[in-house]
Amino acid sequence: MRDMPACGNVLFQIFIPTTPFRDKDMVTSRNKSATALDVAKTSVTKSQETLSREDGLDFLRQMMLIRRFEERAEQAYTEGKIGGFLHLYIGEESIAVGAMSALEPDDDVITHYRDHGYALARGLEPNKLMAELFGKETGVSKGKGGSMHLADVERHFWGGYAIVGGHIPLAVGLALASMYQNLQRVTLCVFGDGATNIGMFHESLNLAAVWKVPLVILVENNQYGMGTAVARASAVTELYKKACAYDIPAERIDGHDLLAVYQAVQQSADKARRGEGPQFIEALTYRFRGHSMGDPQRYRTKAEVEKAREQDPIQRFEQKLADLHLATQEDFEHLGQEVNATIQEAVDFAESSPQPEPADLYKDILVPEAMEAP
Amino acid sequence: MRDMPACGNVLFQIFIPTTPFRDKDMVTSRNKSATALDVAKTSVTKSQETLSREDGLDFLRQMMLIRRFEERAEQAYTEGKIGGFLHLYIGEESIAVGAMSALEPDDDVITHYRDHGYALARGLEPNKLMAELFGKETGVSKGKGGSMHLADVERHFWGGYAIVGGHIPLAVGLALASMYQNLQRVTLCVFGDGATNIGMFHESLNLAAVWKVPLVILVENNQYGMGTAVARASAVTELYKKACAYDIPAERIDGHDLLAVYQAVQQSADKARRGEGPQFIEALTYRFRGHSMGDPQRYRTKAEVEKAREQDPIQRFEQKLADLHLATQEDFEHLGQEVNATIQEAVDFAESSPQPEPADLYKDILVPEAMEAP
Amino acid sequence: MPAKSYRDAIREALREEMKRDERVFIMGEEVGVWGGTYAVTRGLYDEFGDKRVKDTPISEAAIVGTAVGAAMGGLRPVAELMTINFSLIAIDQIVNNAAKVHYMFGGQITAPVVVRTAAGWGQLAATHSQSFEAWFASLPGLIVVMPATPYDAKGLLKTAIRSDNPVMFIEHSRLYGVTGEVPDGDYTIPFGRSDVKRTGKDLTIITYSRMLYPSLSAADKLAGDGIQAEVIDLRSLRPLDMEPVYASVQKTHRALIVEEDWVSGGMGAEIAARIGKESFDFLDAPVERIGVADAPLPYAKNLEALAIPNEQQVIDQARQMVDGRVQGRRE
Amino acid sequence: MPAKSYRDAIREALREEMKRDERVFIMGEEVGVWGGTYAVTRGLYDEFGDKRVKDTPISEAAIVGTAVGAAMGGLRPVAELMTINFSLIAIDQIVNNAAKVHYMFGGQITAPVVVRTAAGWGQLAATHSQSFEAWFASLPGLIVVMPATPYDAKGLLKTAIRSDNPVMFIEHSRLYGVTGEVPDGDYTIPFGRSDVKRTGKDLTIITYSRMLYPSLSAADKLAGDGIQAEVIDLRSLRPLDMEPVYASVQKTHRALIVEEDWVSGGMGAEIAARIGKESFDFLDAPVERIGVADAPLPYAKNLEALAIPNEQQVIDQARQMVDGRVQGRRE
Ligand SMILES: Cc1ncc(C[n+]2csc(CCOP(=O)(O)OP(=O)(O)O)c2C)c(N)n1
Ligand SMILES: Cc1ncc(C[n+]2csc(CCOP(=O)(O)OP(=O)(O)O)c2C)c(N)n1
Ligand SMILES: [Mg+2]
Ligand SMILES: [Mg+2]
Repeated sequence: MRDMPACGNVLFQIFIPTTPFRDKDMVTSRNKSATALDVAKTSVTKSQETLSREDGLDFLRQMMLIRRFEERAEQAYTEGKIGGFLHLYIGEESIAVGAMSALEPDDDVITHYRDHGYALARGLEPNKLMAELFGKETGVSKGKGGSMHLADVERHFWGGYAIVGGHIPLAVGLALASMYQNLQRVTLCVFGDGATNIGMFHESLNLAAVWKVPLVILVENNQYGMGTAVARASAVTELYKKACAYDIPAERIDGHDLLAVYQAVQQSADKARRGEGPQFIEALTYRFRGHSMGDPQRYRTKAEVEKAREQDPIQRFEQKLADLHLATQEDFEHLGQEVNATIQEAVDFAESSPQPEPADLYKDILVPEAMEAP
Repeated sequence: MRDMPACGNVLFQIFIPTTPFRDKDMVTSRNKSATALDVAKTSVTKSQETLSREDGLDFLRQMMLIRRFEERAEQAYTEGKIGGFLHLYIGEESIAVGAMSALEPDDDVITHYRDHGYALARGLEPNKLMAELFGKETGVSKGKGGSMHLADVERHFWGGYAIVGGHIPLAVGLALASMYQNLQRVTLCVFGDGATNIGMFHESLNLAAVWKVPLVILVENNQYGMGTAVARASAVTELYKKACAYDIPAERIDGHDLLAVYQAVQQSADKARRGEGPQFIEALTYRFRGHSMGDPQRYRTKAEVEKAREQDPIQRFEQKLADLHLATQEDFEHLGQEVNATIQEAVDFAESSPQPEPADLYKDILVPEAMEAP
Repeated sequence: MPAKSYRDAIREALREEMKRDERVFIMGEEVGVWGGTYAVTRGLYDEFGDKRVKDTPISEAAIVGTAVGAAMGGLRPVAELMTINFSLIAIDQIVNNAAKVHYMFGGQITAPVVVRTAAGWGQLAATHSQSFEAWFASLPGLIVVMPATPYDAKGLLKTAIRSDNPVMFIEHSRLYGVTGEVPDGDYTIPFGRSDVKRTGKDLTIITYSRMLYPSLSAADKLAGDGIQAEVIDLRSLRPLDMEPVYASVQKTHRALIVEEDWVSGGMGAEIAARIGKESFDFLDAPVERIGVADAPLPYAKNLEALAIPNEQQVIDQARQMVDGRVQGRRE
Repeated sequence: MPAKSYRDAIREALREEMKRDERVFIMGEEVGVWGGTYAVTRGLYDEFGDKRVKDTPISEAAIVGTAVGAAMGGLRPVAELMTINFSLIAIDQIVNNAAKVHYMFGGQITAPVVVRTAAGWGQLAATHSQSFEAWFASLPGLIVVMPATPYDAKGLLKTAIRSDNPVMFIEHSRLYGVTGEVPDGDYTIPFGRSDVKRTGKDLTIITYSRMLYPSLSAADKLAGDGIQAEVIDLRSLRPLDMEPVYASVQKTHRALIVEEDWVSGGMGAEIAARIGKESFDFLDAPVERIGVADAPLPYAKNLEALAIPNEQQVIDQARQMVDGRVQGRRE
């Protein structure tokens, strides 16, 4: 018999649920104890053992902020105040918050259209983000981008991109720019399970590995690309194994475990920063809502979604904080109020902001050329 | 430490030469004894043990025919009788001959621009092939395609394609057509090491595996994509391991061993025919000539090429036939004369054939539509 | 004739052709279980099963290339690209395989594939609001149709599926809900037949796809002012049937092209160039073009509304052109 | 001024810009060790090393996308696509990233990338003989240049590398050996300046890239017949500088466009449409277009020769147009 390439010589086995995954099915291969890292820029690893109340509450606050932001955005969408496509991240918040917290402020981040969570966790102002969704001049992208195209270059947040997989080569380029200029920056590139099937994924990972650029790939495996379950779209369903075709170290983690995400991203970023080349993380998760507004969701049962909701990352993290005696129900309620107020302010800001000027239609198409006719 | 996906849990190790590979470094993972196959269309396996004088001489004749065809084509090119790009296959003949001999007549074959070997081994007439290179009306593609675009649909030879990797999805489609129509046909798709880095490779292999179409991928790893050595272009240099990202069974073979190619293709085709989905073969080889006419070959040394030439597949096969007492030097000389005559006839035919008519410029752009205005 | 939506008319054509010919099958992202993101293929997966209605991974190059290969191999694939924006990822397969194999191999290979896709917009921002029909229409070896009405959509899709040539069949996301009379059962519309959707003597409006509607409603309003506009729907962009256009311009002496694409390099450029040549002696005013603003499309609703051509622009432009006639603009 | 080849002029621009600015680097297939398949980058790998001259795998989408990302991140990449045919594989990156990021994110991101590529032909058959400049020129957010002379190539490439905008820089494989005067050292040519390469009063020939040469030699021959053709080289296709064209047509009353692309949907369509509008009152004959035959390009030498426009066609067309004047063709 011939050789079947056994990809992923794994030390662990994860059950991939056809019905929603359960927490107990999820383990990570991560070595729990943080290794001492010999680079200057290493963040302090946050593990269950070392988590402070302050950090814990901050993580929770960020997740709640994202959730509330999106709930209000959804409402505004149904009121016709937001148009186009609106992709909610509800149920996946632990990934964005864990990942963004693990990076340095000048690390580069680039993501796909499901980008509210990353924008908020990266510290972009809720006011300007909501204004962008409302298509207002005060939006982060001046109302030109909308929900799918949030960016803030000052925060090294290079934006959300709506062509599936189209931003992966951009990430390679950002990482190359960092390496070329001898910066200590790492680029984090986020996309979904569905994007791992597109050619640009392959070309980009190969080039990144050949050039050993400081890139961390973070795949959010939320089980579906629109309505297509992973197993119907991808010949290999353990997506981290795709990295084997590029000799890129890869792992699969429980994306609903915020601290696991934090650690995976931090350690991968450290390795990339040290010059070990690209790193690959597959975070298992589940999208609680439709792909975007108006998804008939024929591709899954209500029961499956209900089951998945039992693993709400916010509830899980609250439970963890309670179990560790770091916070109480009262803290959570207090945070909820704070977050509600912030989002209400964002909605008010967005509502009261002006639309772009008609002349803006033709603004920023090109940078004015310095060169004039001789 | 994290998990590094170990792709290709191989039972064998092949040394990849940075300098030209040597025969002794090459072993295949193939089980030498042919397994009994439970499908109707299985060809008789040809192994060293069972090789007949007739088959042996025929294989040799085909390789010599390809060699001589190309030597004369090269000459015609320098004489200005052939234009455009001309990619010689010299040094790789054992792959085309081994592969084509292992297929059924109605199996579909599709390849890249380095296609003379496949066209001849598939039984296309040397006259019409040479005429095609000369841009004559009598050419297989009526002079419209040239060297890179040889085809003969009656022989299920779907042609050579010049966009690197661009024909791989066509192969998936041909295989799908076979499966859809419940035919017993397998599609063989040939391309080079360099093509494994392009997005269409990835998309096609994934789709082929998801749909389990009867496809055999045959990668000719001739160590270079134009002037770029495999290790400078591909993060994984054992190319068969790329198949792991699609759970496609894969193996690496010595492409200069005609019988190894024959067996690998035959067994892969049988598996694909049986419904086991796509199969992947990486054949190690070496291009003795430049990438195409006018390659300055700055990327490799003369010594490297000289060394590789020691493993000329034709000489090796002659040696094998002699060792097995199946043929003598006299047979080889006789074959050489026969082949020379055939090619001389092909050149004469090509020379004396008419150019296409001017009106042919506008012929065969579209099939005439049956539908007329009501 | 029963009234049906553009969406239903297209589905009807698909369904009837699939029943007529076993070789016809559908493939694309979300065409099966989901029922098509614009609900065009809804119900077909249940009716025909996964052999005939195939969901694919997100890999547009493989979708089109596989469809072309399957067509070469004897099938009649109808591949769907969710929107025309994503056709860019597959465009090498369209240009270099679909449109070339027949010619390049001397006529021995045919690729009877249909690529269905949708143009459109709606606050979808710069990468999701484009329309590349003019690019496809420039390619020898390809047929390009872009129907505006449910009737034309059904008839042309049937022709496309039965054609032995590769066809780009470009729908429009904002037309799916539009209704019109569509016969039950079989009928076909040949490629390359422009259709005069309204007759008039003062001005010729040349348009296609969604822009037919603002053009027609503008023509209604113009009629109130005594300006009779002839409205020609091209329907096929390649082959492009210009005869009815030249005939009309010979009568009206004025041509206005309305397209939902960037003006610069759009279909209107080719049409204006041809009118400028073939109707040179009949034109009383320059050929005018109305199209999308020369900018990437913005998300903001107000800016997008400014960018997309509308009825009022057509009315204003038409009036100006006809006033020009009244004032004897030509030197 | 010293005479240099088009190839050397381009290499000189690359070399000088790389020396001037550390951020400038080259990437692409075979640009390094091989020295560029058309030998344009020969010697640069040895001089600058593999940090500044980067060979890539065969993966055009990644090449362009990575270059765009690196440009966003502060570098000045010059990415090479071996021929413009392969740009189709990368076109999504050009259209949806390079040409969009600045606008779509409200001006905060810039992508100062140059994509160098080459049009051309020479019995390369249908997939390797195409020319898509008109497609790129239709895209707001992109700059497209296509120089014909060594002088223009060097000056425009320097402008392109220094520009903060994404630039498609389209060379021509059959021009690399053409020589012309090129100053040593620094000079730049602004985008959007058409160049009158020959003055004349009877006819305006509008052209660009390689077609400049048959246009100029045709003009020489026509001069022998007493027909003075003005020849305008567009140089930039976006921004497109039409003022010199209108000014010329006001004088000559006749316009002939010569391009090495399919006529239908080519640059000539847009140019003819604009002349038809802006020079309406000055035209004494229809705007004519000469371009590649409306077919995929065949391999056979005789057929290819028929397909590519040549000097004789320009002469014949020009004569016919001017005879038209003499005969008072206009009604
Ligand atoms: C190239 C391309 N093809 C198709 C689409 C339409 N589309 C938008 S999102 C999406 C699904 C992506 O799924 P995944 O990558 O898993 O991300 P998720 O939405 O689940 O977060 C598709 C098919 C697109 N935007 N781009
Ligand atoms: C998409 C594309 N990019 C680049 C080229 C130019 N090109 C032609 S052959 C070739 C090398 C291919 O190498 P490989 O796949 O190893 O095949 P080999 O020529 O070695 O047989 C390249 C880069 C092309 N034809 N198509
Ligand atoms: Mg997903
Ligand atoms: Mg090779």
